[in-house]
Amino acid sequence: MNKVFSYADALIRKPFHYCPGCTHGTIHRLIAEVIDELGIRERVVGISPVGCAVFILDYLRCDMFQASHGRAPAVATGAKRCRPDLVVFTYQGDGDLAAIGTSEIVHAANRGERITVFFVNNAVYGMTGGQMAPTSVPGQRTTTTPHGRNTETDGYPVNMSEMLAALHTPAYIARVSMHAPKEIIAARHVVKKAFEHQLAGRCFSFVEFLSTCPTNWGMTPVESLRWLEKEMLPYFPLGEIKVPPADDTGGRMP
Amino acid sequence: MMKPTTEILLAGFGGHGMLLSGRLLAQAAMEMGSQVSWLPAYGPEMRGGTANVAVCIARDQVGSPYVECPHILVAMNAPSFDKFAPKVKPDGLIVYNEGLVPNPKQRADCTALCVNAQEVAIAAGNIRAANLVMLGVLVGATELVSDDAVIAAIESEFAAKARFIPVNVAAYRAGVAHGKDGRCAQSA
Amino acid sequence: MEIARASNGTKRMNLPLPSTAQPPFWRPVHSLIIVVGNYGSGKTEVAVNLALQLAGQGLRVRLADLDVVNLYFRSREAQACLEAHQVEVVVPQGPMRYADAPVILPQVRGMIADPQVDCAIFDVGGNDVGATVLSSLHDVLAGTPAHVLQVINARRPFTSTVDECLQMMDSIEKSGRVRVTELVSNTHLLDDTDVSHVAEGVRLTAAVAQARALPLAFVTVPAALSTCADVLALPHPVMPLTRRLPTPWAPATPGGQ
Amino acid sequence: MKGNEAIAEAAIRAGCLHFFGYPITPQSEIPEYLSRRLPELGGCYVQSESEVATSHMIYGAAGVGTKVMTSSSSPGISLMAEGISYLAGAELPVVIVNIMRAGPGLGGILPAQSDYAQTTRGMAHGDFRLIALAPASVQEAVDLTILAFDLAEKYRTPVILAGDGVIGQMMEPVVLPEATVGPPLKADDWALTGCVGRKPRKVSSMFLDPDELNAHNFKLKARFAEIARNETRFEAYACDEPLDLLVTSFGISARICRSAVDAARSEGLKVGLFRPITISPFPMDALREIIGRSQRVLDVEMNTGQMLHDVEMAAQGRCPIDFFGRCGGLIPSAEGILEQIRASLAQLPKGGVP
Repeated sequence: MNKVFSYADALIRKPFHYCPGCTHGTIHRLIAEVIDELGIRERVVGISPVGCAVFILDYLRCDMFQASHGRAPAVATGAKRCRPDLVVFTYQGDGDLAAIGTSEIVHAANRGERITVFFVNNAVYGMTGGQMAPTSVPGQRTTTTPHGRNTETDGYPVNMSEMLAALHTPAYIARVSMHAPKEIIAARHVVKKAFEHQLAGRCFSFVEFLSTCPTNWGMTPVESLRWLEKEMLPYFPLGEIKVPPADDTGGRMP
Repeated sequence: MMKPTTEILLAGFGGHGMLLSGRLLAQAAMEMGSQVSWLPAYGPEMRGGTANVAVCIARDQVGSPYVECPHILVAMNAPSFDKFAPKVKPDGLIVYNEGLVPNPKQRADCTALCVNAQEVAIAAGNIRAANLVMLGVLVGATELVSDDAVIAAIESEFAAKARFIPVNVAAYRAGVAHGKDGRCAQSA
Repeated sequence: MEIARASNGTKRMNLPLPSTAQPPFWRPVHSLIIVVGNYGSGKTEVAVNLALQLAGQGLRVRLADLDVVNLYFRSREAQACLEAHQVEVVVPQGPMRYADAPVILPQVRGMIADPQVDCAIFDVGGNDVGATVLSSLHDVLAGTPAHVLQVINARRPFTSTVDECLQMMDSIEKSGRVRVTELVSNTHLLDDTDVSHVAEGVRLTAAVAQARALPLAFVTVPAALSTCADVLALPHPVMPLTRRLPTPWAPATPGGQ
Repeated sequence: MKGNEAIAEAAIRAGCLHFFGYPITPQSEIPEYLSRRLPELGGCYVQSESEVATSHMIYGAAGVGTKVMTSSSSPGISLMAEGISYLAGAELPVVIVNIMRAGPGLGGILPAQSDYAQTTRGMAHGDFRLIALAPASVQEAVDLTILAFDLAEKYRTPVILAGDGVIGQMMEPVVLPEATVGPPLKADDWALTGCVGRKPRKVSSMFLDPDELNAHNFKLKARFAEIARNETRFEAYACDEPLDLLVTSFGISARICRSAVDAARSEGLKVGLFRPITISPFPMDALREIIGRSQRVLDVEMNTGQMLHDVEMAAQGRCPIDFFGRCGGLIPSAEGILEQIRASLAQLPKGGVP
């Protein structure tokens, strides 16, 4: 009989607490599968954020930090600088990375820290109850934008990937989406590339996942995937935004 | 006889090099086996404002490194003289630069020595060595430390810029000569 | 067994007994009861007391804590009491129980049409914000008949007039994609409640009910007042209410554990 | 050596090869010195984007089992409060140097002892206390820096070295320990080093279950009580005999008090000096014993009276306590303190010790 599904070894076998239709669980699994594929589980140190995904440290079978809100890139800097042999990644949401932690992410990227950042953008503050995120789209209704995000007073969604790509140092920046199986398969390739750049000693790799929050969006799982596709993609174009030049062999660090 | 702790205040404009003079003095005293402390009044006036440094030299432990009323004042310019001369302890010593302190208000209960530090420094080869002239006058007059110890400190300080050693040593020696013969003494 | 139907909205209960042994007062016609209302209206106390009442009637009751908005005073805090009375409680377990995260368990969807359950009660968070979570369940809720009870406490801000209560109803219905089917009068001032507060609440709730042509399902009354003559004279079903989420400084409620 | 440089070199001698920091007067010589030395030694120096980030960089560094230090001055330490709380909660050994300046707010850059209360009462949100060491000379700054690393490792806690602008800027001769770099941090049983052949670990301050967090906080409290039993340090100078006046002071102001006490004793006055070296945990019992045989106490600080509360706790109302403080960057002079000593003694009832 063909085996069609198995747990990733790097994933602890327990049910996710995430709401039905939330894509955190899928993203966890992609990361775990790639960790297995690259055979790096025993070298990985992950850093969980504040937010719903803080519990990633209960789901991955590797050494994990819990970090303060927005500071994961600083924690990663400390860990990687002191132990360059470790494979260090952070897992951060939009409030964490694109609001309170903008300073840390920009400077970690600019210093070229040899870390990998997974940025989960679901355009809303999930944990605190559905308030506006820096990445909420214009017109999006949240508990703090009851009449929809007003670009006059709240500005436009922050395009973190494009912002970071404007810096000279980062090696790899890509945006993927979780709204369709095809996109999820593409995301898995990108996760793998991001880790491979770190393993090659290249500076700073970054993957932005467009994700859902059915509970706070007030949508069924299927509706939320459609909403992501229809409302978020126009503001957050998918693809590899920055890749290392062809002659960059990296390798300044093991 | 040397007091248990000798408190010296060296003051001037930032850039005059009084902090350096103090460091050379402390270094020389330390090498000669004394306990020393060197405490700069640091601040935004690092360049151009008033800068002063307290040096304490003791046989045993230095107590407070902070000097309010020094035994000895070395004043490079008028603001420094005006600010600190009234605080010098009775029977203290005030060394001042007559080139930049045109109208000194003398203390009746202190010894004063003056020198035109810039002129002496120019004669020694570089006007910027005026701080070494002042240090020389102090050491020449008090013999707090030996010339050898000061010159060793100068050589160590300028080890990376050895070409500056001769002019600094020359300026220092010129200062010592002034200090020793006390020609400029204006004791009241 | 005499049963008062909520839908007639007028049948008066006979309540001569001590509060711990109240006779059954209300049997739902649908197996799903959704409790909504504004912040602090007393949804959770109503949901918990209702669950205990129905379980006392021999029904198999399961209560889900869907309050993802406010970490404090959630029905999960009455879990031990509920379970002691054979009410199943669906809340995250372990440390997640205390997490400030909007955790909607997959079991919540599962319990909506579970034949093992006579009565599924959803304790929803406050206002339209709390009701948003119902919208994420819209695919399963849309085809399921349910009692949607709006709890009204006339002594709370934003629900002290008929218009405010109607606005609250509209916003909850919009964000949750549900229709309120019945009203519950739950006006109280905690331990300072007296009969006049109950009467004030009934007047308001009845007026709201009239404005939308909805039935008033029942009136809650602090257990200690439930045998007062004025209460007995109310033309509505009465649910004696014992606080199951006591404030930390209150002495332990008898039967609370 | 200059105090700041001496602290930096002492850290290297203690085995600290990793430093994360942000410049601020009057401690900038520490990052400047280490940015030159650490890369030579195979370690790292990282200039962070802010003190907030710094405090989390050392969290990451200590979490992977590295001896690590940062330094700052008062406003920067406030920015580190967030990370310090996480470090305490996750029980990570780090050394944090605070070369205090005058506050509040931007205040001034001159020396002060303005952060005693902040330093000794936990420093940040949550429920914890830290070890804090207050040197009174450059030599002691060296010795206490090395001790700080030992204590941090032994008790798995952040340790604060609480100096001030004078200590940082002053130059004094120092004897440094052997030029050998100290041993690496012993962290085999908790650090995140990659889970080779063992179960994965977590470094976290998250305890959602109230019972667990309750137990965790009381565990930290018990550890601090153990530290108080084993590690409390103080200097009692000229305190052997019954005293007419006991002067209490810490850090550099205690050093100045010592000169004043010497001067007073040379006049035949019965005056002693008590100086806590661990300002946290505070040497409460030792001070209480000496106050028990003193007529009066004079507390001297470079603030408006912060350690004063600990001195009052030690005294338990047994004798009057005077306070003499200068702040804003002013330094009390030995002459000024001597005057205060005379004034305090003048308050004593005639006839001396009853």
